[in-house]
Amino acid sequence: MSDLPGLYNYWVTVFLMMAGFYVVISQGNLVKKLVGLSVFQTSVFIFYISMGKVAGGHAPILTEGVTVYSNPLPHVLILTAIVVGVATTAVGLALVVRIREAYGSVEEDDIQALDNAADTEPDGPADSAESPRP
Amino acid sequence: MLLAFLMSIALAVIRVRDLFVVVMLSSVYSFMTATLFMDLDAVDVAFTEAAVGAGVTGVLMLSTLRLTGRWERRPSHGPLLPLIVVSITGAALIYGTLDAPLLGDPMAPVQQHVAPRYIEQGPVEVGMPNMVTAVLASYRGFDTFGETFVIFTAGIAVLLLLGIQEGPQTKPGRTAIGDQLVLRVVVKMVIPLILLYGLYVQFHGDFGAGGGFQAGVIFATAFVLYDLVFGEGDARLVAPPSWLHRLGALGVLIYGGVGLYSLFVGKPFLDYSALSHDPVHGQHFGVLLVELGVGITVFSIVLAIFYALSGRNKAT
Amino acid sequence: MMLLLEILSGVCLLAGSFLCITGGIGLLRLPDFFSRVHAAGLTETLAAPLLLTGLMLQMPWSLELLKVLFILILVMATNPTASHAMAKAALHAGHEPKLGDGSEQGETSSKA
Amino acid sequence: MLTVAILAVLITMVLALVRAFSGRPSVYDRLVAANLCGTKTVLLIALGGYSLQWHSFLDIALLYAMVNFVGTIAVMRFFEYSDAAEETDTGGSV
Repeated sequence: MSDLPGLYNYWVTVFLMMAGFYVVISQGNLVKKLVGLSVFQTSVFIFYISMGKVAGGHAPILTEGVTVYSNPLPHVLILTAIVVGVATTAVGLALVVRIREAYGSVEEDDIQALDNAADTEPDGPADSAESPRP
Repeated sequence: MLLAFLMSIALAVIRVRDLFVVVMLSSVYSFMTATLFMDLDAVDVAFTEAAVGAGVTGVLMLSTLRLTGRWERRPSHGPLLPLIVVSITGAALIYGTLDAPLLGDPMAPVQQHVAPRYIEQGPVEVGMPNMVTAVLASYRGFDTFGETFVIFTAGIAVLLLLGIQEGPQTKPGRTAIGDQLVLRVVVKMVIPLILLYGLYVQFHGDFGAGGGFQAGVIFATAFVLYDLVFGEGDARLVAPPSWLHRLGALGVLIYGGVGLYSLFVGKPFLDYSALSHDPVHGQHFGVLLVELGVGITVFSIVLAIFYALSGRNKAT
Repeated sequence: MMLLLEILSGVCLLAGSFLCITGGIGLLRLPDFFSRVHAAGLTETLAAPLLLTGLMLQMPWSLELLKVLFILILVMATNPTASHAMAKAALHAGHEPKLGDGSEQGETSSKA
Repeated sequence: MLTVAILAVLITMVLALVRAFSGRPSVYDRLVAANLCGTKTVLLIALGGYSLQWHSFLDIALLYAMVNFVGTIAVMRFFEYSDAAEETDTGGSV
């Protein structure tokens, strides 16, 4: 499938990127935002890797009888980016856990409402007893 | 075909509100991505994506969900405004791609600049068949050092945020899943295989796909599996958190120490030719050490993050 | 000899493909969770080794062959375990298997 | 023959994905479907890699088989946790 020439790979990348972006800006749940962020991240990875592809090329591992290799540089960048990505995601998750403990919710709206309430009355917010969706 | 799968999974991720399902779908998604990477010749990247995206990220997200709750509320505002923003951005980006080089074009600007040197000289200068490892550890050793450090910092940040839980917090084997005899036996059988495979990946990285990043993640996966099935207490006895923190620092130290050694000998920082009389031999040795450092760091940091997330009790 | 190998591998691959699709259809069409697990788990456990054996019969003798063997063993060990554990977990979580008492009762899979 | 097998695997993946998306009636169905999808990916890589001459595809397939197992176990374990949690503190704010 990668033998077809064209730009469709980039278009799919853009689609995925926008899907992740949409999740990040439209959804209120912080964990879901992180999932959206990782979808976004993955689209960037796909973009880099598609740029490094050479038609008819082989994986950049020296093999006998192969002269055309794909570009190893994007691979290196993305390889480290993936692992760094998981580390940063973990930091995000830790922040979410702390937010959950401090505010009792991981929904953006609740957090904002609690912040506003805290601004008006300094006693601090009461428990935001939002019953979970069944 | 794969791209269609990817798109549909992305759509489903947007729609579904059960966050558990979202995480499951995203791990299927990352399997697909990894297959796509295989198809685009990026063997090492596929390796990393499979180990990280499907394994570790999923497990970390699940242990967060355990703490934060499973259901997402319906967003309070309508989807129209974000949709407009997204479509405008997407249209702009697609317009931008129209000038981009075609997929697989060997004359594209990306292929012209540095890559040919790596491809032609890499195997000669560094002396290992896997160019990705050569570029990763030798030519771009500084970058990789920085990235190892980022991982280390991220681990420290998570530990600062969540606190260090010393010792077992829960009784071993309290989950119902741990009572399943078949599962316990098979897991006991599989874990040595995973560890062995991790070692293979670590030291075979010069010749085939693999390297320190992947091996560290695979090692951590084995311990995570042990923890999942046998309960938190048991895994913590095998790999105590305090050791992990020291190991994480040790990995970075090994990497930095290699660089400093070459500095002492009178060569530039991280110039592995200093390690031996024969430059190629020295390169080989240096890459091996550096990958070892990276592997140790990644393993211990990933496992420490997992402990920190999973050991925390649910807030009331 | 080569012809024999070809035929054998072809048979393995075809049987594997058949089982594979059967499992997929079963997963989609069967009425309750436990029968779906059985469809997925059983066919998968036979289809994967068949396909891999077919592949092994085609490959030249090398280290790669041993790796396929390794995958085969791993798949055969983990797959039934995962199915078993899933079924047990579902039972634990309160899913009741739909017992056949002659009449077609309860929901059928609405997905066509 | 390999092509037939690859096509069969792809079709099965589509079927499994449909089940995973519809996800009726329970999450366990999705879990089975996701597991099936993972195994099919292993097969796809093994078969496709051989026919397309990818480099060191078997390492990847092996890794997939392991990670798939771990992922399934993880999801199951956390399902269990969440059920237990919902039983004990249903009144808590989640």
